[in-house]
Amino acid sequence: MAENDSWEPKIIGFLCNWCSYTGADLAGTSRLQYPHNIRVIKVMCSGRVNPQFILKAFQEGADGVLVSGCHPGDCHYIKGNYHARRKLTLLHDLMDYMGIDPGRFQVSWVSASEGHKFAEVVTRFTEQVKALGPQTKFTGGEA
Amino acid sequence: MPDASAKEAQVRDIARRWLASGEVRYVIGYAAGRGNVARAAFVRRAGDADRLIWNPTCVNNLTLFLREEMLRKLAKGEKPDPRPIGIVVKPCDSKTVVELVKEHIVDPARVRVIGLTCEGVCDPKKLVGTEVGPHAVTADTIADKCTVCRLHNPLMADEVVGDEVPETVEDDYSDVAEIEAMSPEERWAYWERQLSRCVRCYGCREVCPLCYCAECVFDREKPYRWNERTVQLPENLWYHAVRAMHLAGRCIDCGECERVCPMDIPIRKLNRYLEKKAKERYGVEAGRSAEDAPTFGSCDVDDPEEFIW
Amino acid sequence: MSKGTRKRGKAEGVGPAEAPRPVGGRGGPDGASAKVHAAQEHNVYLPVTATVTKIELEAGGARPIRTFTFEIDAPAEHARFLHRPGQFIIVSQFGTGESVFAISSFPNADGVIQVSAMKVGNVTGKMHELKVGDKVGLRGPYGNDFPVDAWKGKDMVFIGAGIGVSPVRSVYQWVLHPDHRKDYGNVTLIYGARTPADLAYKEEFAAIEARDDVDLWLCIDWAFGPKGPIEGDAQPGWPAINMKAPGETVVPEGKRRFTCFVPQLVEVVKPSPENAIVVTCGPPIAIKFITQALAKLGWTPSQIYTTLENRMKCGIGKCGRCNIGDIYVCKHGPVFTYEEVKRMVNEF
Amino acid sequence: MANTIRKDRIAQLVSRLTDYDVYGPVEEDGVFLYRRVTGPPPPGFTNSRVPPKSIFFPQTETMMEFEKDGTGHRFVGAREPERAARKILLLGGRPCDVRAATFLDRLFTWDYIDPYYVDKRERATVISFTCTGPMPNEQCFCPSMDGSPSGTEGADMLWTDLGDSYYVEALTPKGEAILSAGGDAFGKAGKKDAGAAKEVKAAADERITRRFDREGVAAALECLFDDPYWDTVSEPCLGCGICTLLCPTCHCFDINDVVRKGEGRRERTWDTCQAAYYSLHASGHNPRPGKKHRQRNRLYHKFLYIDRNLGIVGCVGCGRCIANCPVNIDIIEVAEGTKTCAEARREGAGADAKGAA
Repeated sequence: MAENDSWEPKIIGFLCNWCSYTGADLAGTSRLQYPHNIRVIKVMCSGRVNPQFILKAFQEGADGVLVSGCHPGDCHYIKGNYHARRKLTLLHDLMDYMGIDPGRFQVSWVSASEGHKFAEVVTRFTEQVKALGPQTKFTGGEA
Repeated sequence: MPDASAKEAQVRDIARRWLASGEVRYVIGYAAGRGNVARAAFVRRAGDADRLIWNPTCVNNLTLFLREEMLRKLAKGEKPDPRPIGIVVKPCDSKTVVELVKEHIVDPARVRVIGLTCEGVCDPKKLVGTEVGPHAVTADTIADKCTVCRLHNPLMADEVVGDEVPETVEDDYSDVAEIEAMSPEERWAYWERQLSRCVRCYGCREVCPLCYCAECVFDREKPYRWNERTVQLPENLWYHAVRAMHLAGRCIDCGECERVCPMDIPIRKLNRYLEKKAKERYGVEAGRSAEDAPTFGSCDVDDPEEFIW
Repeated sequence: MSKGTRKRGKAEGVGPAEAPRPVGGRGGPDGASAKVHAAQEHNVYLPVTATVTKIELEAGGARPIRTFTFEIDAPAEHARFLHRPGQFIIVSQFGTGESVFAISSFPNADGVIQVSAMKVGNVTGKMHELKVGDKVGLRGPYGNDFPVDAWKGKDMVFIGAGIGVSPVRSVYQWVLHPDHRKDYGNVTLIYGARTPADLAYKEEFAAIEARDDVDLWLCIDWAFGPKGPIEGDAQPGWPAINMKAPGETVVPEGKRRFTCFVPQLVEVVKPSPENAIVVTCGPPIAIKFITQALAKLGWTPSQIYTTLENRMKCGIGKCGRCNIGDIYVCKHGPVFTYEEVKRMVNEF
Repeated sequence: MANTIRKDRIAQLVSRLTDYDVYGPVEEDGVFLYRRVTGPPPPGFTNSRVPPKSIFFPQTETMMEFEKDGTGHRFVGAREPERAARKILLLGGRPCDVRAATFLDRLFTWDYIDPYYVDKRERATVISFTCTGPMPNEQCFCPSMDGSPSGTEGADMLWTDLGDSYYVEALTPKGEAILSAGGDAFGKAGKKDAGAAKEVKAAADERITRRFDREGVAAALECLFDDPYWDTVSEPCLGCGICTLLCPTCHCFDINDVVRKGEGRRERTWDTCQAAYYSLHASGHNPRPGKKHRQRNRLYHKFLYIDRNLGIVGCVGCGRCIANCPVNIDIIEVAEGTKTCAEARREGAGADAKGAA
């Protein structure tokens, strides 16, 4: 746990180009307040997110990783988010099994019109990661 | 237990016949090795067929060499030889052939399979320190993978050696359940201890018949090293997590990774957990039929998603 | 000249580079090494910081070549970096890694080191993003060197192809230096690149061309069609040689620029092997054809000097990977006679 | 002159060695490894999986840390991390592994001093244990490599298990220093102890059954470089790094820069000649592209190259590569096989010559 109250988690967000990224944009243009901890990487589809991207983000020092894509059925590429769902669910399971705080990894579906949901997801996830404290298992640093 | 030497004679007969008629280029089978592990043998002449053996030390999965041959680039000036490769497989190994066919690595027309029925083989690690010689499969010597094996008859075999063996009990994944029952802290402590030992010899990767990328992510240098060569827990953890993910829904539990591990890391416990989860969540099972869709190459609108917001 | 008897120049620098080293993998760890140990107080792996003072683009394209001039920051370290022609240096891009380069500059004690680098890997990729004033790390110089003192009184022929000219450059600069020029006979320089734009060290070659004590020959590659090289001038001002029989090309008086490959130009120039030495560097395939062309002219392999390269990490014979048989390129090389190269196992 | 130490006094000895970081074999999930210890080695310890070379030459070692410029984002220099000053004690090396360290000494001081290795070596005192209990086992062949299960080469002390106590021989001043630091933890050895130790040593020699007839291997290798023999022996090879990483004499390493969370360091890690990337040029060319080239290089390096360069053979007969090879490749078989092969080639060539005549 972070002793220091000033510690702020670093969160990497992989957002799909067609829905969640636009949703994040909408949250911004609507001037919705959400924590600034998230650093966004735009991907063309949540299906592009290879599980090793997530583990790599942890290794490079991320405290939490969020993947967000279109709602099931809305994928621009028809099935990309379904594929993402399978891979990422198993990764989430594996993290749990290995005792690597699965709470640091989250997937959400946010459509282009859901600026509010995006702000909510980021707020909730940031709080969740904050409660877990700094991530050290993949970086080898001291907590 | 059926007589191993009768099966051995049959394997030799088939290999001899295939090689004599020239219908296969060569036969990959087992030969006597030093100590208590059989060795891979590449038999090219009918006269050498008697080098082949079959006994409970034949623990290795030879399909790795089949895959290697299928992906091999022809040498300069070498003419392609259309004749198939003969291979000796146990039922578990035959699942690898199925999986490789499913993944379009092995063309079924380019392989001839001698499938053995099997009721288990010995774990060479359990034989360390014992006399070298023919060992029986007993409760003390049986390989762990064999105690949970449901498949005793080979799939996709051109010739089956041995009488059909009835299927045994369903795998209950009790080894995985043991870890699942732990608290998150205990689970971390367990894997921390196991993976800290890893020396990253990449034996588990090299021996895996299903690890066949032309350039492995762990070897890539350009434009970016995905995983540092540092042999410390963070990198070891990354290696094992990514390796397990790459085999999720594909691993057929031949147990080779765990067998070869010089540091005795329980690698199968990772693979089997994902195998179990893939089965529970998506009803998929690797190595069942070449007609199945690959786990990550398919999806269902009703796939569970309870952790997703 | 046989293995192990090659004469060394008197030690002019300090540090490990100047100790007599076993050549050709037949030396032991004793004797010579004791002296080295005494001289080595610093950590051999620790690079010193140097500043980029000049960057010149030598050739463009997907794999550009740039020449970098580095100046070592701490004056106290300058003397340690006094090299002999042919030695190499290891350049650090802190945070990316190290890469090995032949030193292409004239040996000096001013702490100035030049290398020419082609952009092929991670480190060279980063190097090509450097700007003047940026910091790099340097360690070395390592390896053996060209026996320039033993060559005194001989005619010198330098042959370079593409970026391979850079190790040759340190030697011809040595030979052409006013202090040394009188020690050597006729000097011939043969150099080629793909196009006129790819010719490296343009200003320097212009200056050399103006000298009357050097015979400079340049060539550019044939234009390529679907069936290979096309006969004819690749560029105006670069007349084609006799493609079928290079040796029969009629050289117009004073003409020194041609369209052809470097090995063909060697046949055109016809350097005499009489009391002469060739120094040639370049891609292995070019070396192979250059030595074949030289053989036709009567050169023996022991008269031909070249440098080899292999993947290296430590540069001092410890990390293992650069061996060709029992020869460590980093330690016994990188300078070898073609006779030595021919004796090596076939592992290039 | 010799001494003894009762097994129940070893913990006391260790507690008196306050200047030393003590390393010894421990069993972890069935695998013996060298770790920091406070007491005696476990009874019946075998050869560790990873040899104790890791104490002097860790698998991963930070060579230097990078310094940043004023902006805090760019690295502009390198500095060596502070070296540890404490002495090191290896309590429980097997004679083969300890002997292997003397090979590494030659390599790491070959013309250039490797400061990281040499520093740790100079700080270290090594206590070898005569092989007893499960050792030597069926894999061991140290006598064939000029070693012995009670060999002292490279050791500062040799301890021989006499049941309740060890027979202690101090071999160097560093060993003497342990004796004086231990004080009354050690006792004087009597004639009986000396006799018993002699018997234990002789029994260890007796138990070694594997033999490696090295005579003629180097000569055979000289003429087999381009032989198809290497295709045959490397056919089952996986190309993993087990044989080299677990070898007490293998010393190849890789140097890489690692940047994590804005901090950069240069570190070295063990490398293996069995990996394709080991010799891969940046241009994509690889002088040793196949398994057969890489395995051939391993054999040649051990039995020919290192001998030519440093006058030693790169094997001490610990048997690790044989015991742990996933595909049962046996270095003795492969090396001895070269002799038969070379012989066959010579005969073949002789026959050809006769045929031509």
